[in-house]
Amino acid sequence: MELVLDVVSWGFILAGSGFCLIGGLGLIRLRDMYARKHGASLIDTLGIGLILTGLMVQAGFTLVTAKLFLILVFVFFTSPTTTHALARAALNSGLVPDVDKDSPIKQGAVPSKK
Amino acid sequence: MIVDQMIPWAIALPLLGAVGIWLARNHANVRETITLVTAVLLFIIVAAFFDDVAAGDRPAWSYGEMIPGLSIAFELEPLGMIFAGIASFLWIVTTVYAIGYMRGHHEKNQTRFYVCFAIAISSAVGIAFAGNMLTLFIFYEILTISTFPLVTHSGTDAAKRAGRIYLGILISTSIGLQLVAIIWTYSLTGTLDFTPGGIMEGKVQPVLAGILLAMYVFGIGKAAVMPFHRWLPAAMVAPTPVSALLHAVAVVKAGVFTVLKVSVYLFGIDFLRDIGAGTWIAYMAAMTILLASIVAMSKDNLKARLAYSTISQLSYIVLGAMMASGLGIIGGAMHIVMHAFGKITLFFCAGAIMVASHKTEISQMRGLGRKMPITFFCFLIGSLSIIGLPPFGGVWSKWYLALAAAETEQVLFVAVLMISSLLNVAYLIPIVVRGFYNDPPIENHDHDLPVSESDHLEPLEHLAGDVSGPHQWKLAGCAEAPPLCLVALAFTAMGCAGLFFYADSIYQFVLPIIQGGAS
Amino acid sequence: MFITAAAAVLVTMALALFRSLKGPTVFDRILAINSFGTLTVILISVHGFMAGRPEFLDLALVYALINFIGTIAVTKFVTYGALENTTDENEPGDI
Amino acid sequence: MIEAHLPILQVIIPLLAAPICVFLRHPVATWALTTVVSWICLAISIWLLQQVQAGGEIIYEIGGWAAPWGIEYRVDMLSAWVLVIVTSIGAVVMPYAKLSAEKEIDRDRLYIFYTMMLLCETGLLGITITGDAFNLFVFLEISSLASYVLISLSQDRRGLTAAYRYLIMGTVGATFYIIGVGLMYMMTGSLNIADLAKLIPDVAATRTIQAALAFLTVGLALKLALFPLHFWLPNAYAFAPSVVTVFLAATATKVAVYAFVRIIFTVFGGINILQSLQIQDLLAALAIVAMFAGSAVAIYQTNIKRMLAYSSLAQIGYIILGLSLNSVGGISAGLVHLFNHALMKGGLFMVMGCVVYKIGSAKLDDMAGLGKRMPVTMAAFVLGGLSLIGVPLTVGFVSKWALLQAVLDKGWWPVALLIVISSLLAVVYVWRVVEVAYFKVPSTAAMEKDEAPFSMVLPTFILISAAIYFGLDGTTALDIAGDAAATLVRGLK
Amino acid sequence: MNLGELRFMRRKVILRVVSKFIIPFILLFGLYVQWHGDFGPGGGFQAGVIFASAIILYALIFGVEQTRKAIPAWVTRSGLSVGVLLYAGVGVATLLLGENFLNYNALANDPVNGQHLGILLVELGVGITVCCAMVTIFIAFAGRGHR
Amino acid sequence: MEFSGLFVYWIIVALMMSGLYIVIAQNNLVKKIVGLNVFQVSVFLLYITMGKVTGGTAPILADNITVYSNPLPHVLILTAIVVGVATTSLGLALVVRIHEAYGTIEDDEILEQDDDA
Amino acid sequence: MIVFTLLGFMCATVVGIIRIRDLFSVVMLTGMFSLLGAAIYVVMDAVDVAFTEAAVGAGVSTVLMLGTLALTSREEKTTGSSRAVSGGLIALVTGVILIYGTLDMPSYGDPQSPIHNHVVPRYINQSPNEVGLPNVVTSVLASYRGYDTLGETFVIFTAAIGVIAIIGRGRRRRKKPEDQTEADT
Amino acid sequence: MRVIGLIGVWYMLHTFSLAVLLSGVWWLLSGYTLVLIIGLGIGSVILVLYICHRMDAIDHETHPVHLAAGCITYYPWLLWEIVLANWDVAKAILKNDDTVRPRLMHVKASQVSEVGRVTYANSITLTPGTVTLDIEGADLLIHSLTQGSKEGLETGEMDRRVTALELGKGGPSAFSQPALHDHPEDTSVKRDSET
Ligand code: NA
Ligand code: NA
Repeated sequence: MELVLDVVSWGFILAGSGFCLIGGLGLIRLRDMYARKHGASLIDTLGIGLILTGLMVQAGFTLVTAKLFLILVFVFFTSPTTTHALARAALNSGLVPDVDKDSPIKQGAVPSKK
Repeated sequence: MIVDQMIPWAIALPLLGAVGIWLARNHANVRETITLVTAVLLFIIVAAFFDDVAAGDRPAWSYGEMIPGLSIAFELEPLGMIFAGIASFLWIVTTVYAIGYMRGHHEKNQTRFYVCFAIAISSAVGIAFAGNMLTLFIFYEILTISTFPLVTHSGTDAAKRAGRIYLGILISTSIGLQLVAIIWTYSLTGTLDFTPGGIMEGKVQPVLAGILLAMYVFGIGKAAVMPFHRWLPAAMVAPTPVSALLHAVAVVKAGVFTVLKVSVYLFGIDFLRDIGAGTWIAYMAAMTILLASIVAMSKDNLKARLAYSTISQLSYIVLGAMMASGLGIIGGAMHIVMHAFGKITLFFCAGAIMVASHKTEISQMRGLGRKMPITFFCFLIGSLSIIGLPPFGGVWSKWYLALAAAETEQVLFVAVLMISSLLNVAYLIPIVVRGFYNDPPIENHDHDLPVSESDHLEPLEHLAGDVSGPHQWKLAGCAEAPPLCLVALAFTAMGCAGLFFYADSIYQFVLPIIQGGAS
Repeated sequence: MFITAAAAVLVTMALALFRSLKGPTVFDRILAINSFGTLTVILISVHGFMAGRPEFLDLALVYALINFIGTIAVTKFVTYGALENTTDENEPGDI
Repeated sequence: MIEAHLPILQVIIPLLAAPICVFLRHPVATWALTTVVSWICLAISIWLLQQVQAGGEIIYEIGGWAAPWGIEYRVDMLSAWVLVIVTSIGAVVMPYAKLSAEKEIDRDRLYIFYTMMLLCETGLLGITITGDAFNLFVFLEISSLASYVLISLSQDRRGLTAAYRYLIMGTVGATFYIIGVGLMYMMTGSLNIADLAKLIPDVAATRTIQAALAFLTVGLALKLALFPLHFWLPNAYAFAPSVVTVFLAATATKVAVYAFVRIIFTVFGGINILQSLQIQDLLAALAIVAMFAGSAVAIYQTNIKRMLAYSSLAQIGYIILGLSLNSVGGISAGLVHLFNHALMKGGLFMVMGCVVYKIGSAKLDDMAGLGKRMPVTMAAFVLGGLSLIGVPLTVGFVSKWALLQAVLDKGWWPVALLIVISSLLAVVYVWRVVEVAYFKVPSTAAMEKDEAPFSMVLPTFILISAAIYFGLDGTTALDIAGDAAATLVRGLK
Repeated sequence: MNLGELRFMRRKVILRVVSKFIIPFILLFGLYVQWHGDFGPGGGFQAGVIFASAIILYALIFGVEQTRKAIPAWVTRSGLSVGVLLYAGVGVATLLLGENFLNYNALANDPVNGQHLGILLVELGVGITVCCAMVTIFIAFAGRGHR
Repeated sequence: MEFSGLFVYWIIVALMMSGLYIVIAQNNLVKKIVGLNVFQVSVFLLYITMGKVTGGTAPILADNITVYSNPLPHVLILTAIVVGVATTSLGLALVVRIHEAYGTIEDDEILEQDDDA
Repeated sequence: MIVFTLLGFMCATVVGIIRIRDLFSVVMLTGMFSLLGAAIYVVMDAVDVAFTEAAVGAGVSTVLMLGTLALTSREEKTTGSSRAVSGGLIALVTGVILIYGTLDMPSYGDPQSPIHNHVVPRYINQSPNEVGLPNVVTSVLASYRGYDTLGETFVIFTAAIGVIAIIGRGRRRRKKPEDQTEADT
Repeated sequence: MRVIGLIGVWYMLHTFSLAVLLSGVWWLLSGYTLVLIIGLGIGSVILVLYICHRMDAIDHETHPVHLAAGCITYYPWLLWEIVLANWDVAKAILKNDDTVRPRLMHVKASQVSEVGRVTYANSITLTPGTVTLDIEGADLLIHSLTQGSKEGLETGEMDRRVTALELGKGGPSAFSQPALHDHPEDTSVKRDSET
């Protein structure tokens, strides 16, 4: 039983670590701030989600798990909020998204608010 | 002892007088009466001490311990008595003169003048009675500061500049040299008490003692040894009674008195002689005597000439102290008295000339003697006393100084004294001669007088002179200064003559200190 | 296992740090720092398990909280240049 | 019963009064409370001094935990002495503060002003009385923060920058101090000053302890404004509200000096650190430069508060010079000057407070004719100035005399000469004021007598008279300082 | 609430909804940290800051005036003093009970209980003061107005 | 001498000095306060580093744990952090007022204005 | 290892703080610096400190700095480096003295060092009996050294009152007179 | 009267929901069963409720009790979507070729209430590959990273599900008020912002 739990948590944690790394890579690689946001999303969602889940599996039914759960809930609530706030702020301050040519809304069409 | 308890009162009395003067600031007559009464009372107190001191007593009084081992202490001894006597006596005379002068001259801030004068006298008495060097130093500084408002009395820019020089030199020498010497002395000997025979012997290396002595002598800026003499001519901007105070009553006398006191009671004559430290300072003094006389000759301004004369005369006393012989000390002490009377007479005369005729330059004084015969006659007496001719007091002090030089086999100094007397003749006598024998220039001086109206004439002012017109007291075709001025200067001129006969009393009075030193 | 996770998180942190220093815009930095905060939360949680005392997770919660408030504050600022609300008609609007 | 708790009451009474002031808010009420508290503090400190004189060191274990586990208060001659200095200045300043503060500080911030005064005094008392090196830091910060605020209450915008610079430098100093404490702690495991004094000698040779000493010295030198770490001080004193300047100038740097003495002589006393590391010469050199630089710059100031501030730098030089002599005489000279300078500089700044109250300026040019207009106040200035110069019969003379004797005992006679010459510089800057006040005719015709209010003149004269009284009777202060110095130095031997 | 402010609030929908939801939990978390400082990390100071940060978040989103309506100035100002007075008051109480300042043993018959009570109270004092201080300071900055 | 055991301290010293450098060298008043923060955080690190015991855990007592890190530096630094934030807030408040009074928060520009005055 | 990595991050952050001119970014990096510090505290077992540093250094301080920037200016002006040399020298000298001081320090984590053996054993061994709390930090903070904490509370009290004194009365736009008291926080 | 009564009832309900949630969280955080701690916990919850009441923070937006039931089905679905989106974006980042095709687009939100739209917008943001940049009324401005994420959004599956959640499949749909029901000025404001 313990072994199974260990393997499961291993899996979660490894996968989570992987998503973190890829997200980090996205932060570096992607072309502009709006695109990089999606990389950050990886960390905020599955990165933290999987690792904390792995830890929960380790901790079993204890207070620790409860707190890990609360952290997860908190992050799931706040992360999109901050992401959205940041995006709006960027847009408002006139940072134009670098978009593909077949984008439904073209770069120039975005109303620059400043 | 009752005498002991009187000492602080002697110092406090002028201060109380100052308070009284200030309280009476709106009533000129009351104010000046208070000044006079205080002056007289002070002289009585000081005179009361004379017998005790002459009898060999050394009344003393001290206040607590300011710092462990140091207190404010007073002790009466002959040198101090002489200085205190001079100061308190001449205060009376100067006050009489000042009333005439200040009113005649319509000076402003007269209350401040009398207050500061009283404080200065108090500190002079403090200096005279000081029982240790620190006490002396304190009163020395008070004297400096209290005379500053007097020097800058007129409040003009020139007066302020002069005041700055006055204060700058006196304070910086006193703190920069004298105080350092005091501190050094204390740290070497552990005491600052004035002790017959000195406190240094056996405690201070001769070389060090030489340096210390120099620090004292030059640190006592009031003695005006060159190169720290500039303050004295600068201070001539002050009103004449102030000049009297500076040159005769208190300030310069405090300086040379301190030099004597340091030599006798801190170093001790014998110790000074043994280490021979005074010699080069004596040379400085000799040089000052000659140089100052020469400079005096070149001055056309009467007060400036007198100022340089004072510088020269002061160095007689310093020379007397530095020769480290008993006779030198006696000569110095005596010269304090003699010069005081002589010089005060000269300044009173200069002031009288200024009040009566508004002349300050010697070259303008042709024939003035004919209009002001009394003044010029007294000027002559003062000059003769300063020169050192009989039958005036000045002869004795020079005599003892010359004897001291001879005794210590310093013939050069004898020569210096003689040359300087000739120079005195050269710069003083022509003034009188010019006054009496040359024709007066044709000039009406009435129009350039400041005309100021006075709403009321108080009784004393009649005595002081007619304030609404030229400030002359017309008497038998002459145009003399106000009577109070004349009275004063005549009185001091008589003093010059009288002292010729009292020199021996002074000698006897001072003798114990050198005998004490010899023992 | 925890070490692997910690290492991965540290590497990712390095990447985020790089982005936060490189910019180029202030929003890139905010974004990177926000991610950095999230990564710190993970690191703290993992470290508790590594050290054998996982019960101090309150800390991670605080980090998450501060990360949130800090980012809100900074975005608000960059947009308005003021902490205080502005209600001018021509203000740019929401964040 | 109350006697047993005096040490803590000394600090917590003003400490408790501070939040109560925030509740009261009414300017007069807060002023009254502050004044009463300052008097109580004075009473307690005198009581403590007597207790120490009678029965030696007093130890008070806070929380009932014995040192080094808990924090203790420890009152010996030295700390009792400094407590008396601080509280007596406080007791005189608070009555004075009412009108001066009303004039110079916005009415709705007066309660904050009094709160901060209380906190500042508390902090200074806490520094003085504590026996714990870290607790010292905490109270140092209370007093520092309060003084930043007090300075910033100024109506002159330069007060703001002065407060800011003070804040930066003060914090750097405090941080240096905790670095030093940390290094000592690392090598000994203790924070208690008495305990450290026992433990340090064993590790004295280590480089860590040497570095600790360096940091402590620099940190505290910043706080006490020793040249060349003084640059925050002149503007802070010049542009703060007058009463703040009075209080800070008379107490804050003094307490910083106290802390310095505690660390150098009590903690490091056992290894005679001054000699073994040649800090002595360095300190003496800095002190002498401070003496001259401070006085020389003071001469050129046109703002008299600023002039007095520069003069303080010079006076701090005297104090540090005394301490650097590392002898009973030198230390007691330094300590006695601590007291004397508090009296005279407090009095002088109070005079400036009166002047600002009346003419709204501290500029030299505006002071023309003040000798006539405010004769009593300006008389106080003259007396204080004489004391600053070191004229006999004033406290300034007593401490300079003691210092000179200590210097000459060391055989440093050129230094003695320098001390005297630097006093001459003091003559110059004091004289400039006297001349303008008494001998210059003001441009405006306001020559009628217009004296500052009694409630301001009286405290001014209390301090100035004290400066004269203790100048006439220097023995009392010298004895106490000598005792304190002896206890400090006994640690060395 | 005037029309302009209302519109402003309407526009930051997401923030408004999310923060309104989260703030109660931050407040509760702050109180939790306050009371559990004896057992784990945390205590009065941390609690005060966290509690204050919830209020700061509220102020960031809803503005200073709105915040001051919810938490008036007099509350924070008194809280500042109440906290320190509570702390020092515990010390005074121990003095009056005949022990040294802050010796909590005096607060109960059993020393350990006394310590417990004392620590609980002083931590509360710290929490109150710190929270009020943080809110006060933040609002002083935020209320200073626009550039 | 074990340099490996001291390496941590050296990095911390480097951080401290960077903070100090910012305080002295930077011209902007806010940045100076930033520097102060960096300086202080690094000093806190120094203390906390001292308190670490190899193999120890947080000083919150639990059964079956024997080695704890040193709690005293933690206590001290808790206090120091509070002092730090207090100083920071006061400093920033002053910066705000200075900006209102001078229109700038650059040290040299303020000095210029003061010299002119 | 984690410690060193995090310290490395801190160094990189400091470089950013020194070089970047945009003050918003600088402030955020400062927050990150604090957060990193806090992370190190956790790794070094100082959980209470980490808690506080995270909330204060990374949280409140950052927000206040941002607030200041909002009220002042966001860009640091480019200025000559007149004080860069002196600042560098002072920092260097200080650093050299400190490094010199570290040479005799006990190694990192050494349980034998005096700091762990003089005062602290009593806290760890006796506090359960004397104070009765599991969190030794709380025991020391609130009881053994409770007086420091009282002082600390007064420090923050002083700061708050001070901030009211300095910027308390809001210079706010659109402020109605009757609201003035409110602005006086 | 009836409306007020209804609002009162809803307020009670929201408060109750918050109280329960808070108590639960306290329990999760604390875990201590000491009487003192539990007492303090109750006190804390009451204090928080009071402050929230003063802050006006207890309403249908923050405590959408009416949506509770719908959540049970919606969130697992969303979680799965997130996993898929993560995978998609991760691939894109690793390949770093034309799969990364950032686009901007508008999406219409069909939800009636603000909460509904917020839920929708946040769900979009939470799934990697799409970010809500702006909400203007029912109009969402979206930034998407890859072709997949764009198409995923264009199916409208998420919009439908959120609307369904809002309309309360199994929830008390009758009471799902329009946004800011209790502020009559709201409509004008809304119009204003849309123009
Ligand atoms: Na705690
Ligand atoms: Na997303």
